[in-house]
Amino acid sequence: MEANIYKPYLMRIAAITDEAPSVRTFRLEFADAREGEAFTFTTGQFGLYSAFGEGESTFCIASSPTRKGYIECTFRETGRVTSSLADKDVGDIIGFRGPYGNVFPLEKWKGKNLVFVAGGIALPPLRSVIWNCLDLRDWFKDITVVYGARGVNDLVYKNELEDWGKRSDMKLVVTVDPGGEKPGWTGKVGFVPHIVEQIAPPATNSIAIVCGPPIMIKLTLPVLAKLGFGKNEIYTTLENRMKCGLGKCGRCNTGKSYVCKDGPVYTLAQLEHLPAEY
Amino acid sequence: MSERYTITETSVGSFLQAMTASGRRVLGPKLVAGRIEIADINTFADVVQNGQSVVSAKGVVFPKVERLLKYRFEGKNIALEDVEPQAQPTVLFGLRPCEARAFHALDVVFNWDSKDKFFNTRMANTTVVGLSCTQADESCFCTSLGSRPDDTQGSDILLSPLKAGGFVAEVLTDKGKALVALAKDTFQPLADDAALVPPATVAPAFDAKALQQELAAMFDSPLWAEQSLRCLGCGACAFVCPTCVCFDIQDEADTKQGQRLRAWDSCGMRIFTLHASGHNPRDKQSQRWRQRVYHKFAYYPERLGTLGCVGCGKCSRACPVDMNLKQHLAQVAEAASQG
Amino acid sequence: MEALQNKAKELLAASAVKVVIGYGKGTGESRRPIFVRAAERAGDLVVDTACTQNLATYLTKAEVRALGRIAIVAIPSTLRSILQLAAEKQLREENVLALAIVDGGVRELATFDAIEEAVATIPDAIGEADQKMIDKLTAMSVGERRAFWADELGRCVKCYACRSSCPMCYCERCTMDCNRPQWIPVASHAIGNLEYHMVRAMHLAGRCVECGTCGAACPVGIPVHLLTFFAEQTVRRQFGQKGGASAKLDYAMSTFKPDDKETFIR
Amino acid sequence: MADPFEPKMTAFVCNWCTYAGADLTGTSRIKYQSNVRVIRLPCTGRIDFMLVMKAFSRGSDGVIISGCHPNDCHYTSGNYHARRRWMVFRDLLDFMGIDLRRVTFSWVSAAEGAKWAELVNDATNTVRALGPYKEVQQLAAVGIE
Repeated sequence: MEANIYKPYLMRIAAITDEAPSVRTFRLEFADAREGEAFTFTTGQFGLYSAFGEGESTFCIASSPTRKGYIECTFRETGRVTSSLADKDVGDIIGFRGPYGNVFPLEKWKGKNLVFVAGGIALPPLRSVIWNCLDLRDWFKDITVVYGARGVNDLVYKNELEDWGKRSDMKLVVTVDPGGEKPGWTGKVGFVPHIVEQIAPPATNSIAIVCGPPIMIKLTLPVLAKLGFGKNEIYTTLENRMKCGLGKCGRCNTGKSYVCKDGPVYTLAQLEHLPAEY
Repeated sequence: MSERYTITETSVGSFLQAMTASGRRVLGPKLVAGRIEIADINTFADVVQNGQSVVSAKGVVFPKVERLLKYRFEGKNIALEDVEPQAQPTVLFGLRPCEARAFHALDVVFNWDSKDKFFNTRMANTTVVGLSCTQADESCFCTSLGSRPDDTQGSDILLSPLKAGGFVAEVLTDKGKALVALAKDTFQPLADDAALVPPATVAPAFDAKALQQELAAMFDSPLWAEQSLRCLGCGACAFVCPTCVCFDIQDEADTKQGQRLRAWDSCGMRIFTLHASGHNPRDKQSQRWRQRVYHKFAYYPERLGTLGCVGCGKCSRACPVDMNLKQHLAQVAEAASQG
Repeated sequence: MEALQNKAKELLAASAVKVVIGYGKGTGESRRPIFVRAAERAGDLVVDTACTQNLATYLTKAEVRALGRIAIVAIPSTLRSILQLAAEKQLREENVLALAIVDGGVRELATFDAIEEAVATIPDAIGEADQKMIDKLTAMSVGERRAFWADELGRCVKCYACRSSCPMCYCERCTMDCNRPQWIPVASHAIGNLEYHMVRAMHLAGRCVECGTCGAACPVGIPVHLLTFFAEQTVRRQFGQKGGASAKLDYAMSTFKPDDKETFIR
Repeated sequence: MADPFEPKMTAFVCNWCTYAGADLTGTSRIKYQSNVRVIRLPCTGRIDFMLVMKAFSRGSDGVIISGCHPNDCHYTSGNYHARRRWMVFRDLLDFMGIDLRRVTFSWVSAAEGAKWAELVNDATNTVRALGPYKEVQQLAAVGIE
């Protein structure tokens, strides 16, 4: 019998973390442990998560491939599938197809400084690669993470941010938009592009990985360019609507590039050759 | 090397009977209530020999709705049930050569990377008997795409009408041979003086190879907005198209069980690319129209080495506002030549 | 035809309108919608008996509206559409000018009142063949009707050409495109098709201007217009109100009368 | 021998009148046929017309729709709106080939426990005589390959 490429793995929800309003993280374990043992992925990749009865939705794998035995995903309750997923409890079964898409080229980044810039709900794709890099800490030189959200409540992975903040082998800068701070807030206040400009990570021998809402990306890129980052040294991920994840259903392309196959990871240099259909 | 025979119209009838007797379903262009549909062919008289069916034959290998998965809700657990496509052995008889070629354009998408067993199973069970066109209309443009009204590509057997009646049957593949073997004695050796009815004249309107090059520089042309102003954003063009392959995946379930279905979809529709957040990468009709043209004439050849169009013109005939693809592409080519 | 071309030329030259939506030569003998934006292109406009599509569909399209004030070549159903769109607050009087085709000539109708007057003089009977078909269907047994529609709707591919070509289907987000919940199945299987066409007919009841453009648009020849015609006739018969008759009338299905008379509620 | 056919009846009722009426049927110990599944909605004005089709395509053989008498709507006019809607939709259902003998409309007040019992009995008997509504129930499987 030929394999059914649309057939998902069954995953049991092992843990649920409420991250921010309408945002939660699932830790997923393979219902069939043998499938879990055979499963591998590389940071940057994504999957299609099913709420049976409602359909599939696409998000990145938010955990690091260095952490075995489970995958994690973080999603915001927005549409039909994510609303249904948000109703699930620990122990419930959901579906997962993947891993799909290309990867962050960690090998290429060996010996370099890494600067991660994330905004709002776009930290999850970077969280996977940040943990991956922290677990391979001696591959890289300085690691800097700049993360911003509208308000303190909107920050995701609050516990991990605390841990990262305490680590001596990385620099974490957390910021919230003006007006988003709360009494007792010890982080920065200001928009992500300004903060990046302020802390001015060195651009020599450095890679920047930027993920966030379009407006944040749009305003951060010139700052990075000013700091001296080249177009091949800036990475981001694209997210377009998908149905198959296999380069067939025809809706995720931006120009000739299929986000599900050629993406989701792109360098700025690559993006400049694509139309802005994202 | 293909084998060539002649077959009389009467013998075609026997040939059709032999197919049916072997358990094959025979479908082909047939007049139903004033429209040409791909429908059951019982006798040779059923076969409409010229003119295009409204909807293409792609539904035989890529149904408008098909089941990909079934599942049952069992307490907290899900019982997945794999689905095998129920593909009845089928002969597409008297298909236009353009439509016969279209299966390749579907195949490259369903198999360029991972293999789609639903398409493959149905395709493996399908034999195509093409029929050369001796007439064409204003929407036809196979010749602009490097093809011909008597193109053999995609057919397992190609029939071409003879002036004296009957057909030349060119047997092109093993599937074709297997079909001929069902009624070997209905075929006669080809006479040296067999004169064919000349194939339809289809004047080339542009050159698809050149167009592919030209499109590279035309993404931001105002032409797309100009051409698509009358486009209504429906999916008629995509749904009648023999090569349009874009699909949707939808779950349907009750409290006990559910199924995952694949259904035809169209890039012309606004919700095709609409994100749940409300953001839409192709928010305007002009962007969607451009996507349709680029997908078929730039992205397909570049990524998959073939055009995503066969020049059948079904889209143009089905369009409620007469978006004529051949005219539009000729216009694009002309605009490109004027820089 | 010449009268229309002259009128269009005059309006565009004077910048009284930015675009004239009309009919032009299409593939073969067909006619297609065209958008004339320069006086010198007014000669592209065609008027003849092949011009049967209701162009009012374009009046609510954002891309068309963005062009500026519109003059629209109007057959009777187009005039009715304008009134119905006005009644539903989708159209402002100052943004549209109707060029009504009357007895081979052209009449400029600049106000909704003028259109209302014109519409009042036009007999509003639907085509004879369509009425015959509706009568034939109503005379059938309910089982025969079910079989008829099962056969017709079996061809539906949910391309939504009917919805897209309908001047009254202007919703930014159609109920078919809403998925929380997915009320009507997306797929074009039997139940999905039946429910879609049922919903469409219900949503057009009391609003349908009976142009038949949906049926003409259907690539696979399903007479979907009979459904909206029937629903419209039902409203008219029971509530005495007609879609497209006035720019001021409330939508029949969003209101009620305490003495609405029915015969079936126990 | 196969069991005799027992129809599945689905009733969409408003919260304020018919549901209370049906409750009264029970507390008054009036016996009636148990074929009906009652689905309570706030008001007849909330009963989407397509619920009729949903009920059929998911296995119902008959549908009952019932709410407050005119003038008695808890929300003043929900039942008037509903009435207008049913006046059109019922004709459309018929035109599209749905058997109206399987769809019963009624006003049942909170005081009309006996009427509810009679209504359910009548509707159920009618549908029982008609047999299962396979023609529509089976549509759910048609058109999928």
